[in-house]
Amino acid sequence: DGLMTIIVNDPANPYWLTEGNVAKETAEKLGYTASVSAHKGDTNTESTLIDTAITNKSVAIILDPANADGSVGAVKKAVDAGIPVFLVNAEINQEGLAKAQLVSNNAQGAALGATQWVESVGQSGKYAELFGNPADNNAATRSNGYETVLTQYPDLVKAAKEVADWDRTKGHDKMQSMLQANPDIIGVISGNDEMALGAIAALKEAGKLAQVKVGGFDGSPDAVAAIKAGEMQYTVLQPVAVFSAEAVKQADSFIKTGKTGAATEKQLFDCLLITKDNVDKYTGPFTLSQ
Amino acid sequence: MSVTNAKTSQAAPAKRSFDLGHLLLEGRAFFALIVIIAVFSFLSPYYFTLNNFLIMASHVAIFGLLAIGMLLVILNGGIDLSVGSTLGLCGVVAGYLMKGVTLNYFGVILYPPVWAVVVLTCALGALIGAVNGVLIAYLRVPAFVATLGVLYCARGFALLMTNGLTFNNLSGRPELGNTGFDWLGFNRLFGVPIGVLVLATLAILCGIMLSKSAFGRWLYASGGNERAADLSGVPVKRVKITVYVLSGICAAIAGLVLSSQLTSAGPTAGTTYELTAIAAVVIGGAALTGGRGTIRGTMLGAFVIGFLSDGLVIIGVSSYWQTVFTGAVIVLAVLLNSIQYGGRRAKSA
Amino acid sequence: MSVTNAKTSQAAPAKRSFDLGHLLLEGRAFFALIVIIAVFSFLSPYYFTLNNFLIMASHVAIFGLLAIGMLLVILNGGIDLSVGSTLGLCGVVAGYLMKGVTLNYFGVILYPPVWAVVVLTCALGALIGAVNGVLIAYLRVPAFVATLGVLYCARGFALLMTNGLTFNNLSGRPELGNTGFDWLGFNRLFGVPIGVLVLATLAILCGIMLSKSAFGRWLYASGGNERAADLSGVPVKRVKITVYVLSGICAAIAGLVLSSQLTSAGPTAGTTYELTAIAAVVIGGAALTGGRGTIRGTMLGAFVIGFLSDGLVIIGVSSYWQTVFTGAVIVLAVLLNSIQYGGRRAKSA
Amino acid sequence: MSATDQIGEVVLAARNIAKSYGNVHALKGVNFEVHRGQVTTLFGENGAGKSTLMKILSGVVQPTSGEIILDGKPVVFSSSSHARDSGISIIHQELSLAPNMNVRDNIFMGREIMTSTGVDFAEEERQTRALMAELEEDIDPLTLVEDLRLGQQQIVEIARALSVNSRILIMDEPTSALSATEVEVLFKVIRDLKSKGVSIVYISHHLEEALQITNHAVVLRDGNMTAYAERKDIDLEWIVRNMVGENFDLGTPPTGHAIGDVALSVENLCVPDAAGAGYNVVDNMSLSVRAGEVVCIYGLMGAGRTELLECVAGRLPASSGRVRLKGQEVSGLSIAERIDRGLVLVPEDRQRDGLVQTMSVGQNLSLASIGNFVRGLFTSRSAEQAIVDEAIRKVHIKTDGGAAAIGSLSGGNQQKVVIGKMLATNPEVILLDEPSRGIDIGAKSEVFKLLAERARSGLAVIYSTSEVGECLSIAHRIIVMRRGRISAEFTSDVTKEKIMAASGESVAH
Ligand SMILES: Nc1ncnc2c1ncn2[C@@H]1O[C@H](COP(=O)(O)OP(=O)(O)OP(=O)(O)O)[C@@H](O)[C@H]1O
Ligand SMILES: Nc1ncnc2c1ncn2[C@@H]1O[C@H](COP(=O)(O)OP(=O)(O)OP(=O)(O)O)[C@@H](O)[C@H]1O
Ligand SMILES: [Mg+2]
Ligand SMILES: [Mg+2]
Repeated sequence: DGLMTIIVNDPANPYWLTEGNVAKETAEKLGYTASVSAHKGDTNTESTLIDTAITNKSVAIILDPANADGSVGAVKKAVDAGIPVFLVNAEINQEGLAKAQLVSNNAQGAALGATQWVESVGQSGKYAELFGNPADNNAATRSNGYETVLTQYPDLVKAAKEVADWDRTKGHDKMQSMLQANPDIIGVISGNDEMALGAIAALKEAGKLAQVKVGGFDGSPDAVAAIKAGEMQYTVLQPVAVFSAEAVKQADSFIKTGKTGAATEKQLFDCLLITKDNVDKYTGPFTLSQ
Repeated sequence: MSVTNAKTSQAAPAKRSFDLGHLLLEGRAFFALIVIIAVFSFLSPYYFTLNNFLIMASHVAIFGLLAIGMLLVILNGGIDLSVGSTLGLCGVVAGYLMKGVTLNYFGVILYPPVWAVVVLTCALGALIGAVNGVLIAYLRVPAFVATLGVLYCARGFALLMTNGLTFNNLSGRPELGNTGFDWLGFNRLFGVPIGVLVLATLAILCGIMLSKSAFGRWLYASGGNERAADLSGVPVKRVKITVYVLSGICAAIAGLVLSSQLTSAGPTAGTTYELTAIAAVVIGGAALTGGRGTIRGTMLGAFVIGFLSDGLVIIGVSSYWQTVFTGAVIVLAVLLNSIQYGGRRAKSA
Repeated sequence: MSVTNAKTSQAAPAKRSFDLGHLLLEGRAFFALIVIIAVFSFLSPYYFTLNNFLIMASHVAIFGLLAIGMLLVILNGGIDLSVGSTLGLCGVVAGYLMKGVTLNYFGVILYPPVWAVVVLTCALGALIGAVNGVLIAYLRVPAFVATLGVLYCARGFALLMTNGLTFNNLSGRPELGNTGFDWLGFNRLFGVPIGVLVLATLAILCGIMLSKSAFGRWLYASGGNERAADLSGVPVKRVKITVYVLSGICAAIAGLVLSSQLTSAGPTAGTTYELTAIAAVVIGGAALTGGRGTIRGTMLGAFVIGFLSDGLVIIGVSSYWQTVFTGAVIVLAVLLNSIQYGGRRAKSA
Repeated sequence: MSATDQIGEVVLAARNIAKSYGNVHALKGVNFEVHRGQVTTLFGENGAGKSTLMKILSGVVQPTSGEIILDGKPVVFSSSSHARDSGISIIHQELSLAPNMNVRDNIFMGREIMTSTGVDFAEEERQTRALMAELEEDIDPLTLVEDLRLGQQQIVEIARALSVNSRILIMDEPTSALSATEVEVLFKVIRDLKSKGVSIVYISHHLEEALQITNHAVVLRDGNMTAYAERKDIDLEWIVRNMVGENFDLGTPPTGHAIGDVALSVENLCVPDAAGAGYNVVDNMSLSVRAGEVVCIYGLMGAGRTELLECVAGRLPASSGRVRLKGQEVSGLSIAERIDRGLVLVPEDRQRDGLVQTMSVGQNLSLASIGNFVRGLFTSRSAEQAIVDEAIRKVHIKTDGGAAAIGSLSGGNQQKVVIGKMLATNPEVILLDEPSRGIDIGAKSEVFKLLAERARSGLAVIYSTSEVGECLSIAHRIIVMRRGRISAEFTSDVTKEKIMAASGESVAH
């Protein structure tokens, strides 16, 4: 009964693909029709999609906002049209608009990852960081999280930091260039799995994968395969499958009862660590069975 | 290579082909639009509603504004790849101005009123256009390359200005006297979104300019045969620069409308919009070789693209298929177009 | 409009301008490259090392391969915006094939050996190129629009095929007899990455084709004056289609090299690479109007872009400034270029 | 010339050839024969269908109906290379060369000499040199075609056709850009070919020149063959009568009006070579024209007439000297400003410099005088219409009206549009660069009549020409240019021989 519009970032990335798919399945299970569309990071497209959702008389919108600042207007528009909006995966910089903001705890995840990274790599040496798209708040959040942990080890020196826009090819090319200036690094810490996988390909090619350890973030199937193969040390699983299902459930509850059932608007979902040890519990894309 | 020369001596007799061509041309884009509206109205109960048309029109406004500028450039035989970046940069600058300009030296923060922001932003768009124009008209850099370079530079500056971040909450504050920015994007006059009205006004102004003013005549003439226009006393370089300046201004206005619609301005706004604008112009029957094309056609082209993509979203087609359909529609529409001009330019292409 | 004809009556006496032009042309891109290498070697101790040059060359390989195909198309007076998408689609198809083709009807999974994957992928590239070619040569769609449409369609199909996912781990398995895919991207022959060798081989082959073969003459002729070439019995349509097919194959090879470098194939690979390829060709001295340009120049252009952007990374310039510099270099290089041809085509542009 | 040749056997014949483009019937059932070892000349006004017929004979276009008979057997040529392989080659009316390639590559375009390792450039170059020697031209095979003068390009075009060694050679206006000396060489080559049994079809608007070489004359009119005769039976008058139905002459200098003050004066004008080769194409020229006076500038190819006129009109920059219009200095003004002050140029190449193909006849006619019908911010439709109608009437343009597409007009009428466009600005001085190039004798005489008429009402006219005959028509004064300088100045009672001698041309007959 009713259409639930799900707007994700870019289904050309398995992370957002899972986000959309899980939300859609959950919505259909609950008896809604669901349509998934993608704004690909463009706030204008996002705004267009929100308009369409309004036109389509959606009962709720599940939105992965394109931009913490830039998406506020679009959300406001939906809210003004009387459609409850549930944000997943990323926040907007204004509270009280969306009914709920369900995001993974990036800071916690980053700390988790960095701690594991130190364990895998060691406490001294030079390392490099791959930074996500600066327009995305998560890039900074994760980087700061890494920073907080890693600066506790004075012998770890950040030799280079490059923006690779969450992209695998860019991760690969920038890694190769960084290796030129810093051939003696011992580890790479990456803002997401795609960039990490690019770095791994570059290191493999340079024959340096044995001495340079790489850690990722997201928990994508590719990264999990790389962990299985021993190429990546760990990845931080964002519980995207969990919170996107949860967002739909809260939307359902809100439609039926007027309450989301959650205590606060902002809800943080803790990230989980995937390493060699627990990689077998990874049962589906972005799901780790406990 | 060349379009003109002796081929013409073999062209078909006047009147007939002229009128028929026009009919086909207008008919074609119009026909496509009707088909699109009919199909989607059939597929979704929400498509064929006044409100949806207004919403869709306000989406079209952004591309439509870019397409108007692009049409002028294409009529002149050029191309402007920088419009998307200009849109982004102008949006960001507008955002920056709305947020207040800190003059360190004087220790004050200036909050320019909205009209000043609009004027300054348009001036910036004009400046970027002038850079394009000078590169192309005086330094003889091919339009494709000059505007490609400016595309990168403008985008880079937008990113540098904001450090990749987005300016938010541009509605201004009453106590600073700079409210009203979101009026452009949010309000409606007589029930029509302001963005759509801006588009309509600009389209009508440009239409009149093209068909009535001396400048319009110069534009068509120098697009059709620059050398002949030059020898007939048309100031071809001035026309060329003006055209890029106007395109820059259109992009700036599009940037203003977009950022006021979103009440935020991001540095990556407008990426690849140039391609959509070009597609709209070409679907609308303009020839990339210059000298042929109308505002009416371009507007139809923009509406075809906009109504198609919104329709696909409304009926819930996957975004992958949307990409495929967009490509197919561009090729199909232009296929018809080249059948139209085909006879005339059989061998030249 | 036209390039040819009576302008010539004012051109300089033969020999002199020919040699001077060539010198300037080659000198220019070469000069830019030397400056880039010198500046970055000065700024970073790691830049001027053999290994770094090899790594940078392997980055250049991807763009360079696209640029070779693009050069052929541009020599013919066309443009191919679809190369980036073709690269993406071909990479994905290669990945799909490496992962094994399930034939449901027979209930078997086929694991084609690497050579078969390479051949099939190139065939796909050729097919996409042929679609472009037929649209342009026979259906007379302007090259810009036809390849723009194909750009969208190819990208859409790549996304549909993979459902947005990336094919990973393409190294194959010994027991299936399909190992060796990563050889292309990972191994080195005589210390040189295979990708670079592939680029060098293709560049040399194309260079010979352009300068020695009848096809090369036909290409220059039909790019310089299509009607004249047609009247002289040059099969212009066949040349045109072949050129797009070759461009498609180059893109497919680039897709293979890229996905073997990454040992994975994603559907969005290659987005906007077409612009870089065009920039390389133009910096290398080719004219977008067709008929002028060399492989040597194009390779220099590709190296200028590649060495510049890698250098900026190595000395740690922010990615925003990288964008600005890229734009500036494109415009500057082509400014020199248009000064070169300027005298000849002053008024025509 | 030798009118005594026997009628050779027919090697190629067109039977009942018709060709229509849409509802334009370019050819309406033409019979045409080519005789072995002889020259057949095709006469006809613009648009009579000459080129179309030749294109059909050489396989470039296919006839709508009718057949081609080669050596007594019907053939169908599917393409120009097919016809070439059957021994028929053609020099096209419009240059068809690739400007970006060198002379050698242009000559062998589409039929490269191959060895196992690729194109045999050495052999091609050798043959090219041989051809150039035969044509007595000093053109290096490795020169880019765009660096050649128009006439040299035409030589390359001719060389290409000769290089095929075909049995039948079609020449569609091969001499339109050649000087008399070069024409002489070409005629020598043609006689040579004839003696080798090559059959030649020749088309030219230079009637006297063509009469020198031809054995047979065929006249086309409106897509029909209207006359055929052998050389011994024809003269100039016969051709003109059959071509246009009456005898045309180019008129006489207008008299009976007062010649006014000096309208334009050029003083010590120098125009440097565009490519910076160091010499002046126009070298210290001075001349003046009075209101109501008609001045003709005669010269050979490369004499610098085009540069002189383009410089006076503001198209080319001068390195020194002045141009005064009614005593007022105009150097430094833009083209537009000069037009405003009454100084206009009708360019040499109407397709490239004169017409905007994408615009209608009316829009082309009014292009240079937009200022005259702008009312306030906008153009006035009725004012424009008035200007257009007047121009069409005064210049006698044959058209359906201002809205017709420019491409629908015949060459002569297109030329009149360019002239009409400039006259519509009400100029004081009009410069015309070869106003008669490529138009038929009927159109030519109309153009000259028009100019004479305008001169009578006070317009100062300067026109350039490459045909001596045209100097002796309406000009009060004839200025001969040679290498950028004035080599002689005559009044209208001079003889052709004197003019040609002053231009540096060898007087051949
Ligand atoms: N491709 C074409 N399409 C339409 N009409 C054509 C075409 N080619 C020729 N014509 C028409 O056919 C007629 C004959 O043209 P053609 O070129 O044969 O004349 P011509 O006798 O060679 O004239 P000129 O002396 O100017 O060269 C003209 O009316 C021309 O407009
Ligand atoms: N003194 C000279 N020495 C060598 N070349 C010359 C000289 N004077 C002129 N030229 C060449 O002649 C060319 C001028 O030819 P152009 O065709 O413009 O002259 P023109 O008199 O207008 O002839 P036409 O109108 O018959 O073509 C220039 O390109 C120049 O290279
Ligand atoms: Mg002809
Ligand atoms: Mg001349």
